This record gives sequence, structure tokens and C-alpha cells, in this order.
Amino acid sequence: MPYQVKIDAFEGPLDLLLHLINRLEIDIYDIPVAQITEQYLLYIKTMNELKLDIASEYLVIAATLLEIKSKMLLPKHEEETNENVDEFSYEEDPRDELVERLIEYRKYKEAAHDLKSMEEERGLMYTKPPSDLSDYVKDIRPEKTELNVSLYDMLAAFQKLLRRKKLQRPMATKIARQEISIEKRMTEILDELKQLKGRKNFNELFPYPAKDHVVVTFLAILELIKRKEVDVEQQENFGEIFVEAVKKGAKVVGNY
Amino acid sequence: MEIINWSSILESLLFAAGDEGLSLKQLAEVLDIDEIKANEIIEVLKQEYDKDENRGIIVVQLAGTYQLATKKENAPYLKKLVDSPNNSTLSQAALETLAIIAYKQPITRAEIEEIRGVKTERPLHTLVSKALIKEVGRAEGTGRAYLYGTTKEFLDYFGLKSVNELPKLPEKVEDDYIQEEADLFFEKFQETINS
Amino acid sequence: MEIINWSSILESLLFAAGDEGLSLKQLAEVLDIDEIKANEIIEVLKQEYDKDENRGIIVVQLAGTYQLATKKENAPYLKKLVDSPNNSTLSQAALETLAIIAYKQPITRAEIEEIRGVKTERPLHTLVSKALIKEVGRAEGTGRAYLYGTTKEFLDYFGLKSVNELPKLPEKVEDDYIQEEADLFFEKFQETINS
Repeated sequence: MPYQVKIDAFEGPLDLLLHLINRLEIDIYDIPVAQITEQYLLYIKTMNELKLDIASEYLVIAATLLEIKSKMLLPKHEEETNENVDEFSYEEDPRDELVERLIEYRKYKEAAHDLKSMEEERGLMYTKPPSDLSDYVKDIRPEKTELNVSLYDMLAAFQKLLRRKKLQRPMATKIARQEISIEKRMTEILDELKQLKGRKNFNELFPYPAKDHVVVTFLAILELIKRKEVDVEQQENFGEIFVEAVKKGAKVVGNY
Repeated sequence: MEIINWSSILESLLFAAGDEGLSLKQLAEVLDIDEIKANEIIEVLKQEYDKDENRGIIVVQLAGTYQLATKKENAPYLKKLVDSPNNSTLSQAALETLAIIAYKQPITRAEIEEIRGVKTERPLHTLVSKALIKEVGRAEGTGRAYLYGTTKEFLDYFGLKSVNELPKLPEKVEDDYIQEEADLFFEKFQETINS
Repeated sequence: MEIINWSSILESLLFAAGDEGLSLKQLAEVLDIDEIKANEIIEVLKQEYDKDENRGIIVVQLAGTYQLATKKENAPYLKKLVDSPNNSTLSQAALETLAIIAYKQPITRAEIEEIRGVKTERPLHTLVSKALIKEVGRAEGTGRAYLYGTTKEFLDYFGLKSVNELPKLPEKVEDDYIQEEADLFFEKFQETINS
């Protein structure tokens, strides 16, 4: 399955715009459209180059920006030509609608921020499951009464259960997670390959199934390829991939 | 005459009820007293807990019920009891969506997407399945889209008594509201394309 | 110097552990002390409970674990609590059980108890008597335990055409996995382009 990297840094085009506005320290009520548009398009282009999925909404806003930009560039003849047209041709700023949307969106982004801290605070309190009180029950079969619960009550009960369950598990195994750096992994791989004095099956370079280890290993290999420290060969499509340390004496140092 | 020790009884009841909690009404019924008296008893227990620092539990009011919960200060120890520290918190997308619903309920998906500027199907699914929101009806007009609102679980999850307790929606947000992570992210992008 | 309030911490831990309780070993580990010291702390908490008649809970030692339990004297009130449940709603235990059955049917009682971590006989009774679930067969293997599933009444009651219409659970594991992986990948990616 191809890697689909989703960009989490922005929650959509409005979020990105807000970010640009903050970054450029621009007044939200007086956005320099040309500048913002340029930055925005640059961002999209970068996403494109990194072959990241660009949601269509980003393109919609890009088009909107371009439209606003062109409107603002247009000379305002009307004012001169029909001077007798009164108030309502008091030019509407083409940016108004966008600014309104940005401000509205920003409110909720801030509110989401508040929710996040409330979530954290609440997470510091632990509750307990209801006690088993069956010993106290007289054995009367509950009769079939009208119930007063909804599907959501059921879901909510289930969620509580899921949250709670975490605490119940015995704390038998607690493996300290080790951070492995790409650099370190590169050295490891290179040493391994050099000792071998031959080529190694690509798959064998992934001894641990832990996903961070896999990712780091993969990136380490890419980096080694980039630095021309290892050779990679594959005989045919979908064939086995072999990795080998480059034999040349001088190590290619330096970036890129 | 026998003296009834309300604090002790209340503590027993709240303990047994666990995270199901007990409403004032239920408490009054079980204790066979009126709600005003029940409320007094709860206040007394709260105070006892507060003034005795050897207690590790507190009384909280969540989603219309009273429950016992552990003191926040002791969270580090409780965390150690949990095998994986991954308490799956909500994603940014889910939080934004939830914020919009919380403040504008009842609201349709289209209206939420209008505000966020992006598709919001996935966060909505997550929120429904986590029982934080629910369908509360159908919008008028063509399509009769579902309307979403928050649930009791939402209140519990965020430690609220009721939706009225939500912080006021910021009318004016500080302009220098900085998103540091995003900033960092952007730098990287620029470096990449410039390199 | 910071003073560690052992009683408070211990109470928090025992409280959150609920009916599962905690062994001396677990407690010592979490508190990062030896078992002798852990034992002392437990004794102190016990004494505090004993001398304060406003407490409604006690420390009990059961099957090798320490747990909190309600005071015996308050049993009559717990009985009232059990008897009084507004008969129109299901207890949380019943709802949890129902959710597990709805999403994992057919399922045996042992499997449900495995998920819930507590005995589930009573909730099952309640649900059967309310016709929300029924026995739908027998499991393979020794014991041939009963398998439970939801009924037509269950669907009617919740307004569903079929169980497929149940809200999707967050494909938690999978989703988190993909998300985490993506995050991780991206993080490393940034490091790389930055180096």
C-alpha cells in the first residue's frame, strides 16, 4: 500500500491562510492579497512537489484568492464614469467575505484550543467502574418495561468502558521505548553491510517489527543511498532488493 | 436515637455508583430526603475532602451527576498504572468540529464544513462513534440533512456540568495567536523547495 | 523538600483500580518503594479510615489484592440503590454489555467478561429479560457455552434496520496506527530534510 501522508499541520485552507496571516504579521482586516496569494500558491506547489495529497478545498481557496487579487488590480472606473451612482457602489472590498470567514473560523479554532486543555484537565481525573452490587439484589426478574435509553447511551457506556479498561490491565510489561535516531541507524546498517562484505537482502535490514524502527531504518537506508554510501540493486520488477556498502575507498561526505 | 452519618453513607453510595454517577434526584430518593438536604450533604462531603489532604478522591459534578474521582495531583501515579500511556486524545480536526457543534448546535454537516472550509465527514464519524455527538434531528428543507448536537458523554469527557459551563466563545481573538508547530512545519517546506 | 502524601496517592490508586484491586507488588512498583514500605502505607490508610467515622469506605484484602469497598453498615442504602433504579433505564453495566454484544455478536459470556473485566451474569439476565438479546447458539469446543446476539426487538428499539446500521466504531487500532505512522514518518522526514 502506498504511503499516504496526510498533512496534519493545517486543518484546511482557512487554517493555512490564518497561519500565513500570522506569520507575516498582517492585519487580518487589511490583507495584502498579492503577497498572501503568492505565499499560498507557494505552499501548494511545495505540497505538490512533495507529492502530498492536496484536498480540492485548497484549490478552491487558491482560485478565490486569485479572483480577489484580480478584482483588486482592476482600475475602479465606475467611480469616475458614473459618479451619480451613490452609496451602493461604494466599492465593496472583494476581501470582505473571505475575512469574515477567516474570523469566524478563527473563533472556533480558539474554542477547539480551549476544549483541548479541558480534555487534558479531565484526563487527570480517574473514575472507577460501578461496583458489582449483584449481592444486594433480590432475585426478582425485571419485568419488560418501556426502556428509556438510546443508541447513544449504549455507545457512551461502551466508550466509558474503553477508556476505563486501560487502567485495569496488569502492568506486567512496560518496555521503555527507545528513541532511535536515523544517524545511529545509518551507522548500524553501514557497519553491518561492511562486515558482511557482500550484499544483503533489503528485508533483512528490518529485524524488528516495531513501526518506528521500521520507519527509521527505511529513512536511514534512503539517506545512505543519497550519500552514496550504499548501492541498491534489483534485478527485475518486484524482484528481491539487495543492499551493499559502496566499496570505493573514500567515503562521500557532506550533505546532498 | 440513632444518628445517621450522612457523609459516610454518601461516600459509600458514590463509591458504588462509580462512573455511572448519581443525580441529585437519585440521591434524594435513596436517602429518603429532599433534594435541598441532599445537596447540603454533598457539600459537607466535598468540604471534608477538601480540607483533609490525606484524601486522594474528590467529588465532581459531571454531566448532571455526582461522581467520585481521583485528585488531579495524583495523576502521575495513576498514569504509571496504565500500561500504555497512549490516552488517545482527539485530533485537531475532531476538536474543531466538536467546538463548532458545541457552540452552534443543532447544526448540519454542510454548515460545519462551511465554517471549517474542509470536508468533515471523518471527524464527524469519529465523534459519533466516541459518543461525543449525536444526531438530534433533521434540518428543514430539501435534503433534510442530519442535525448534530453534543451528548452527555461530551460533558463527562470535558469535565463539564452542563453545556452552559462551556467557556464563552471568543469574540475577538488575539491577533498574535501563534501556531508554533505550523510555523516550524512551514519553515521545513520552504527549505525543501529551496534546497 | 516536597512531601509525598502517601495516603492520598494510595487512596487514588486503590479507588481507580476498583474491584480489580492492586497487589502489594504492583503498589510498590507504582509508588517506587519496597513492599515493606508499601505495607506500612496501607496500614496507615486503614487506620485513617477506621478512626474517621465519616468515611464510607474501607480497605480490604481480597485474593492477594488490596481494594476499597463500602462499609458494611451502609449496606441497606446500597440495597435501596439497587432496588430503586429508575426501572426505565438500563444500568451502565447493562448498556456496556449490550454494546459489546451488538458489535461482537455472536459472543459468549466469558468473552464479554474478558472485555469488561467483571462478572456479567446479571446484566445478561436483565438484557435477556428485556428481550434485547437472546441465546443464538452454542460455541464450539469444550463447555459449548451459549452465544449471545441481539434480537429483533433490539433493532426496533433503537430504530435500526439491521445491525449493519449501528454507528461505526472508531476503527481505533487501525486508524491510530495509520495516523501514528504517518505522523512518525513525517517527523522523521522533517528531521532528514533538516539535517
